[in-house]
Amino acid sequence: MQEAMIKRAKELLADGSVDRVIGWKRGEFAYDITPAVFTSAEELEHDFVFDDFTAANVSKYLVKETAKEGKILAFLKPCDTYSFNQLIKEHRIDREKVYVVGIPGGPKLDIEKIKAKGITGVLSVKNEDYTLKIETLYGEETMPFSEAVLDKCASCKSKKHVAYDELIGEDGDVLESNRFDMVEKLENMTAQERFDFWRGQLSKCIRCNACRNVCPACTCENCVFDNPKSGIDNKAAADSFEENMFHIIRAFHVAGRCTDCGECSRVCPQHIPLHLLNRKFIKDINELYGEYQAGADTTSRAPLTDYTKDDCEPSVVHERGVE
Amino acid sequence: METFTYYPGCTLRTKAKDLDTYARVSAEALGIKLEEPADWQCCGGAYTTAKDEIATKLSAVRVLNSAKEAETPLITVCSACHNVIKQTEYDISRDEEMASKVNNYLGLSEPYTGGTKVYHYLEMLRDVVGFDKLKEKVVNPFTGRKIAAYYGCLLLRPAKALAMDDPENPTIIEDFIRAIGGTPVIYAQRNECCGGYITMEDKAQAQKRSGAVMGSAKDMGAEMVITACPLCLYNLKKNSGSDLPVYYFTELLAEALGLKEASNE
Amino acid sequence: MNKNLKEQVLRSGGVNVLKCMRCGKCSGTCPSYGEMEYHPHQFVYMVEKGDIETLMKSESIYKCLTCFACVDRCPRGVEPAKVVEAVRLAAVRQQGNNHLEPSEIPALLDEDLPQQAIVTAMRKYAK
Amino acid sequence: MQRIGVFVCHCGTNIAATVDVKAVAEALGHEPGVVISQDYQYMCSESGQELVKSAIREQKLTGVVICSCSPRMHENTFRKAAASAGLNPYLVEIANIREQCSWIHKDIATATDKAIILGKAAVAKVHLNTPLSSMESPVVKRALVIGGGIAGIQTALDIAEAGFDVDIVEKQPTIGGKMAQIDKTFPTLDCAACILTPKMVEASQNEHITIHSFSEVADVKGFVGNFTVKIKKKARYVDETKCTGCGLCTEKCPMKKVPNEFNMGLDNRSAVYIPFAQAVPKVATIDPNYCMMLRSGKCGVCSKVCSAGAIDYKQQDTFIEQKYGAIVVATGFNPINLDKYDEFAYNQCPDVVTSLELERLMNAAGPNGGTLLRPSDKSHPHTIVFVQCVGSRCDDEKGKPYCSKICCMYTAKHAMLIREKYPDTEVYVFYIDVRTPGKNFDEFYRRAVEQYNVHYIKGMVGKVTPKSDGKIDVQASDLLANEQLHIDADMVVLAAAIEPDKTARPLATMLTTQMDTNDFFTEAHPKLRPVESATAGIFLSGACQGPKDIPETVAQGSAAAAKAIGLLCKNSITCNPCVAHSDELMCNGCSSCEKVCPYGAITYIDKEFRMPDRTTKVRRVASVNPAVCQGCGACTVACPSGAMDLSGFSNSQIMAEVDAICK
Amino acid sequence: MQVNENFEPVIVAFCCNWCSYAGADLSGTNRLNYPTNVKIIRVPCSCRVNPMFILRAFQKGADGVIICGCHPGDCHYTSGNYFTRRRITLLYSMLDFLGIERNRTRLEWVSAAEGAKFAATMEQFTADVKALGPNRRLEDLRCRKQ
Repeated sequence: MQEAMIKRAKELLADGSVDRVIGWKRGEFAYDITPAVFTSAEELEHDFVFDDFTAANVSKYLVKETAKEGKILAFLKPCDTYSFNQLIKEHRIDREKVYVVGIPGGPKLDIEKIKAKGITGVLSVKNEDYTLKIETLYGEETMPFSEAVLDKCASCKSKKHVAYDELIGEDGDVLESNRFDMVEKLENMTAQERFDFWRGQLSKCIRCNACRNVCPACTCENCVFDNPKSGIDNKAAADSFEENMFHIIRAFHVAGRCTDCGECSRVCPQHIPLHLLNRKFIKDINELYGEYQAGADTTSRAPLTDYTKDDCEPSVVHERGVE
Repeated sequence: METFTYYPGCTLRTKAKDLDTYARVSAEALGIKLEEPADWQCCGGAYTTAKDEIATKLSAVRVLNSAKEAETPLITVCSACHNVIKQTEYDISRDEEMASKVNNYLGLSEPYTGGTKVYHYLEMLRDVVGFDKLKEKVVNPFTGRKIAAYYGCLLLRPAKALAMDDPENPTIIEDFIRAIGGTPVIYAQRNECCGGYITMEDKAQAQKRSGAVMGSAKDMGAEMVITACPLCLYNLKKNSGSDLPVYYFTELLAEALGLKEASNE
Repeated sequence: MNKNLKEQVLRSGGVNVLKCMRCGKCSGTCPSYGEMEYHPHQFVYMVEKGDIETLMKSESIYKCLTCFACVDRCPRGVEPAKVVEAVRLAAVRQQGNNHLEPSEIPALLDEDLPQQAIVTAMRKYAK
Repeated sequence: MQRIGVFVCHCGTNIAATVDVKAVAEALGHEPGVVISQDYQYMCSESGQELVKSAIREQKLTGVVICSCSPRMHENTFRKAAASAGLNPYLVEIANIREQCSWIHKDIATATDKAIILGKAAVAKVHLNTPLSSMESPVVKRALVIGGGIAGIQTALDIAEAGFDVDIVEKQPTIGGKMAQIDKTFPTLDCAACILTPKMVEASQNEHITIHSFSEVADVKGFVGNFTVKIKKKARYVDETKCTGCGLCTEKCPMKKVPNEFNMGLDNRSAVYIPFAQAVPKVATIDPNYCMMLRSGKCGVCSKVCSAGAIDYKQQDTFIEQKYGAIVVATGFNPINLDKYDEFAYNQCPDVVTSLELERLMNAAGPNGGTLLRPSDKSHPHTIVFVQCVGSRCDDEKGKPYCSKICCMYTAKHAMLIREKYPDTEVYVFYIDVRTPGKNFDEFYRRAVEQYNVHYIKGMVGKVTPKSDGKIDVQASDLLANEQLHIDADMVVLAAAIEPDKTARPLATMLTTQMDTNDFFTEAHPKLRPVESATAGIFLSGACQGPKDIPETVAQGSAAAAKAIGLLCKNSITCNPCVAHSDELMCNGCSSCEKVCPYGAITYIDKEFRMPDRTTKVRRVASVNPAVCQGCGACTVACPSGAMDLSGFSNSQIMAEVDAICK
Repeated sequence: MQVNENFEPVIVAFCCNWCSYAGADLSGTNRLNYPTNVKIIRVPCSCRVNPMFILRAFQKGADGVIICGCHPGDCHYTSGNYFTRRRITLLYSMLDFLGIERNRTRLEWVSAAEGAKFAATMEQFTADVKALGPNRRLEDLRCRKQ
C-alpha cells in the first residue's frame, strides 16, 4: 500500500496537479510516526511511510496548509474524512486546494499496548498473519495483533470514506460499533461512582494540551483557554481547573462537531479516556435529537445550532438513569 | 377476549340481581370476561370525603388492589360502588397522607398507591366494546321507544374523580340508548339527585325528589326510564308516585342482544 | 367561636372556605334546600365564622343528599358538601350521638329496599 | 482608574423597611473603585436624580450603580440623568433591591446582606461597562392593525388622520366586529349601528386605509420600525374588485340553510352571503362548506346571475407581503362556549340564550326584525331571567378567573330595554355583585331598578329545567331572603364570560409579545404603559388586552394610535446598542453564529489580515449588522472561539457578576 | 444524607429579561417570599447563558444554578430558548455524567405573569440544594469561602 501511495503521489506532483503532499514520516523510533508534508519525489521516496502505526489524523493540518498557496494532496483514512468534511462545513479548509486520496483505514497499533506486555527496546514491528513479529534490542518477540490494536480502532465506527477525489483500495461501510458501551456502563453507575471515576481520571491531567492540539475540531484562531478576555483563560496546570472545568468546556465546545476520531485519547500521555466525554454528548444527541454523525456531510445543521419545537426538556436528564 | 376484575357489590347479590345477571350475560356475549375476586366486601355505598376517615375506605382499596394484582382493569355496574371506588382511587393516588394511613391499616404485601383503571360498565361498553360494535350485535332493537336516561348524582359527580362524562352534558347513556335502537329523551332532571340516600331518613324528601325526576322525564315524553343504580331504581319506583316504568340499563341491553329470555330460564 | 372545632372541620373536610365569593349557587342548586334549616352557603359561611356548634345541633346535617351538585357547580371550587360532611362527622363522632342506631333499622325496612340504603345510612349517620 | 458612584434608594419605606440602606451604602463604599456611596429617600425623584448628576460632575464618575427598584422600572430614568450630566448612559447599572430583595424578604439582616451582594455584583459589572452609542434605524411609515372591530377601526382612523398609511387585517368578510352585532349601547342607549357604521364607511373611504377583509396574518418578521408581515387573503370565491354588493347572488343562491353566524345562528343565510346590510367591504363571500358548486360542482347559479362577473370558483388563497413600522393588535374577544354549564340548559332549550344572542333577537336587523320573540315558538316572553357571571370569576377549569366587566352593564341595558318596550314582561336579574364603576353607570343600573322595576336578586341560579309546555323552571337562591326560588320563566339569558379571540395566542407567538395566563396580551406596564406591549413597536387596542366596554375600547384604540403615530413620525429610531459584535482576530468564520441568529443579522466577509511575518492572509470572518441585531446573545454561546460577545452583557461582565455573587 | 440546618447555599439564577426577570419582579410586587439565597443575574435571553457561566459559578463556590427563560414558543427573540433548551439539556447531562448532583442544576420556564411560579420554583430549588449540602464536587478549592 505504501508503495502505491508513493507512486500516486509522485505522479500527481509530476503532472502539477498538486504542489505538496501530506502524509506521515518516521521519527526516532519505528513506531514514532508523525504527519509530514512532502514537496518532492525524493522526499517521498526517502521518508514517506504508511504502516500499522500511521494512526494520526492529518485533516487538521489542512487548515493551515490550505491557507497557503498551491494545492495539496492529502491521504485520508475513512475516519479522517469525517473530520475533513466537518472542517469543510465550518469553512476552515478550502476544498479547492486539497486533492483527497482515500486510503484504507486501520486497525492501527498502539505501542503502549506492546510495551505493556513487557516488550521494550522495540526496533520494528511486522504483522505476519495477525501475529506481530517484534524485533527488539533484546531479540524477537511475538504477540497477537488484536491485543495491540488502538482503542479507537477497536470501536471503529466506519470504514466508509465520506469525502475523496480518488480511492486507493476498496471503500468500506459504516459499521455497527460498540463505541457507546463504556458510556453506558458509566451511566449505570451511581453518581458517586461516576464522580470518583472521573475525579480519578481527570486528576491525572497535567494540562499538556495535547488533546486540544490534536483535536480536528479545535482549530480556533485563538482558544478561549488562551484568551485572557474569555474569563476562563488558564494556560497551564495551576489548580484544580483541569479536574473541574477544562475538559467539560472543551467537550461542550466540540459537542455536535466532534466526529469521534478518538485522537484526544490516543495522544493523552496520561491515558485519560477523554473520548468518553465526547461520546457522551454524541450518545445524548443521538438519543434526544435523532441520529447525527458530525462530518458525515458538509451541509446538515449541527444539533446545537438547530432545534425543534417539541424538543425534550432538560428535566429528562434528571429523570432517567441512575442518580 | 378482554378480562376485567368485576366488583358486583352487595346490592347486586340480593335486591338488584337483575342488574347483575343481565350485565354478566351481556358481557359474555360481547366478548368481555368478568372475573369476580374471591373475597370482596361491601364498599360502604357512600364515599366519605372526610380526610380523617380511613376505615371506611379500606374495602374499596382492597378491591382496587385485587385488580392490580390480577393485572386487569376493575369494573363495576352499580353506580354507588362505581362512585365509591373511583373516588377512593382518585384520592389515594393524590393524597399521600391518606395513602400511607390506608396502607398502614391494610398491610398489603406491596402498598397500594393507585394505578388501577376503574370502569363503569357503561364506560366499558363505550370505550372497550364501542357503541358502534354494540349496535351491530343488537337483535331486538328498541326502535321508536322513547327512553329517558337517568344518571342521578353518583354516576357523574364529582366529575374530577369520576371522569366518566361531562357532568352537565352527559351523553353516555343516550348513546347507549341509540345503540340499542331507542330514542333518547333529554330532560333537565336527569343529572339531579333522586333523594335515594335519604329514603330511610326522610321519606317525604325522597318522594319529592324522585317525583321531580320522574315528572321531568315524563313531561319530556319518556316511555320508560333506565338507570344503573339499585337505590335510584327503588326510589324512583317506590317513592315517585309516577307510573312510568323504570329498568336497569342492563336489562334493556340483554333484551336488545336477545339474551333476556335465556338468562331467565 | 370554637377554634378547635373549626380547625377540625376544616382539616377533616379538606376545604378552603375562604375561597367562597358568596354567590349562593350551592344553595341555588341544592335539591334538599327546602328541608334544611341552614343551607349550603350558610354552612360555608358559618364554618368560616367558627359557628360550628349551631350547625352540629341542626337537623340540616342529615338532610344533605351527598349528591355533589354543589361541589361540581361551585364556581370557586369550595366544595360545600364536604363542609357539610365534616360537620356531620364532628357531630356523630361525639359519644352517644349516633343519629341512627342499628336497632332502629328493622322498622324502616321494606321488602324492596336495597342493602345500599342501609349501609349508606349507617355510614352517614352513625359511628 | 475607575471612579464609581453608588446610590442607594430608600423608596420611601418600600426598601428601607426591610433593607438597612445605610449599611448597604456603607458596605458598597468600600468596594474597589467606589469613590462615593450615598443613600437617599427617593432616588428617582427630581432631587434624587440631581444627587446623581452632581456626583457625576463633581466626582468625575466613570460609572454609576443605583440600588433601587427593578431596572425594568427606572433604568431609563437614571440613564437619562447620567447622560444629562455628561456620563455615557450605558455606564449606569441598577441593583434591583426592591422587587428582588426588600419586597420578598422579611428579615432585615438577611435582606440587607443580600442587597449588599446585589450591589457588589452591580459594582463588579459596572467596572467592565463600556460607553455605548446607539445606532439609528429607519422607520417604515406604515402601520398594520390586526382586527377590524371598533378598536381596530378607531386605531386605523386615528393613524390615517395623522397622515400615515394603515392596513386593517380582518379575518371575517367584513369589518365591524362585535359592536356591529350589538343593538343599543349603554349607558346612553344609542343605537350601536348608528355610531359604528359611519366609522366603517369612513375607514373604507379613507385614502390612507387599506382593508384586507377575510384575511389573516400568516407571518411576522423584523423589529420595531421595520416589520415584514405576510398576510393571507383567504379565497372568498368572489372578485372583490368586481363585486358591486348588489346582493342578487345571495337572493338566488339555492342553498339557504346555512346557520347565520352574524345572527349567532338564530336564523339562516345563503351559501353565498354578505354578512349584513352595512358590511364593509360590501362584497359577497362564498362559504365553501355549503356551496354546492364548490362541494360537488353542480349549481353555479350565483355565477349566472352576477352581471359583474365577480364569481370565481377557482379562486385560491393568496399571500401578500408588506413592510410596517408599527403593528397594533386589536383581536378582540368572544363569549365562552357554554357546554360545561348545562345546569343552565343552554344546550337543551332554545329559549336559554346568551346575552349576545339576545342582542340579535332584539335588533331591528336581527332574525325577528327587532321584536323580542322566543326562538322556540316565536311567542312573546313574559318572564325573563338573567343570570350573571356565567363562567366569570371562576376558580376552576371550566371558567375564567376574572370578572368580564361588561356584563353588569349590558344586562341592566337589556333589562331596561325589555321593560321599556314590553312593560308586561317581568325581568329578574340574579347577581353576585353588581359592578358599575364608570361615568353614569351606577345611575344607569339604578334606573333599571327604580324606574323600570327590574327585579334584582342577590343570589345565583343553580338549575334550569325546561318543560314541555315551553316554560322554564329556574331554581335559584335568594340570599337576602334566605330562600330557594323557583321562577316559571319564558326565557333565560346567560351573561357568558368573555375570552380573548382564539387567534390571539398564535399571533402573540408570531409577534413575540407576552400574554397572561388567560391569553390576554400583557401591556408593557400595567399603569404607565397600558397600550404598549413589552415588544417595541407592537401596540394593544381593545379587549385583546383585557375585558373592556366600548368607550374604554375606543379610548384605548385612540391611545394605541397615538403611540403608533409617535413611532411613525420619526424618520429613524434609536436602536438598542446592546448588540453582538465579533472580534475579527478570534473569529474562525465557522458559521455557527449565523445559524442561530433569528434576525439574519450576521453575514461573512473575507478580510485581509496582516500576519506577524508581514505577509497578509485572507480569512472569512463574521460581521454583525447592529441595526438588525436585537441583542439576544444566542450567537455568543454558539461561537466556539468566544469571538462573539454582546455589548452591555459581555462574557466578562456576566462572569464578574457571578464572581461577586459567589464570593 | 446529613443535612446541615445552618447551611445557607449560594444560588445563582440567570433570568431572561423579558419573561423570567419580569416574573421575578412580579413575585416581588405580589410580596411572595422566597429564600434570600437566590441572587438573580439579568440576561437578555436565556440563550445568552453560556455554559461557562454556570461552570464558573460552581467553580467560585455556588451551590446551585438555575436558569429561567420564557416558555418555549414565547421567546421574545422567537427562538432563543429553543437553543437554550438543547444546550442546557446536554450540559446538565454532562454534569450528571461526571457525577455532579442532579439537583444542583435546573432550568425552568417562567413567564412574566408567573410570579407565583417563580417564587415557588426558587423555594423548592433552594430546599433541594440545601438538602444536598455544599457543592464540593465542582468547587475550585482556591475559591472556597473562608
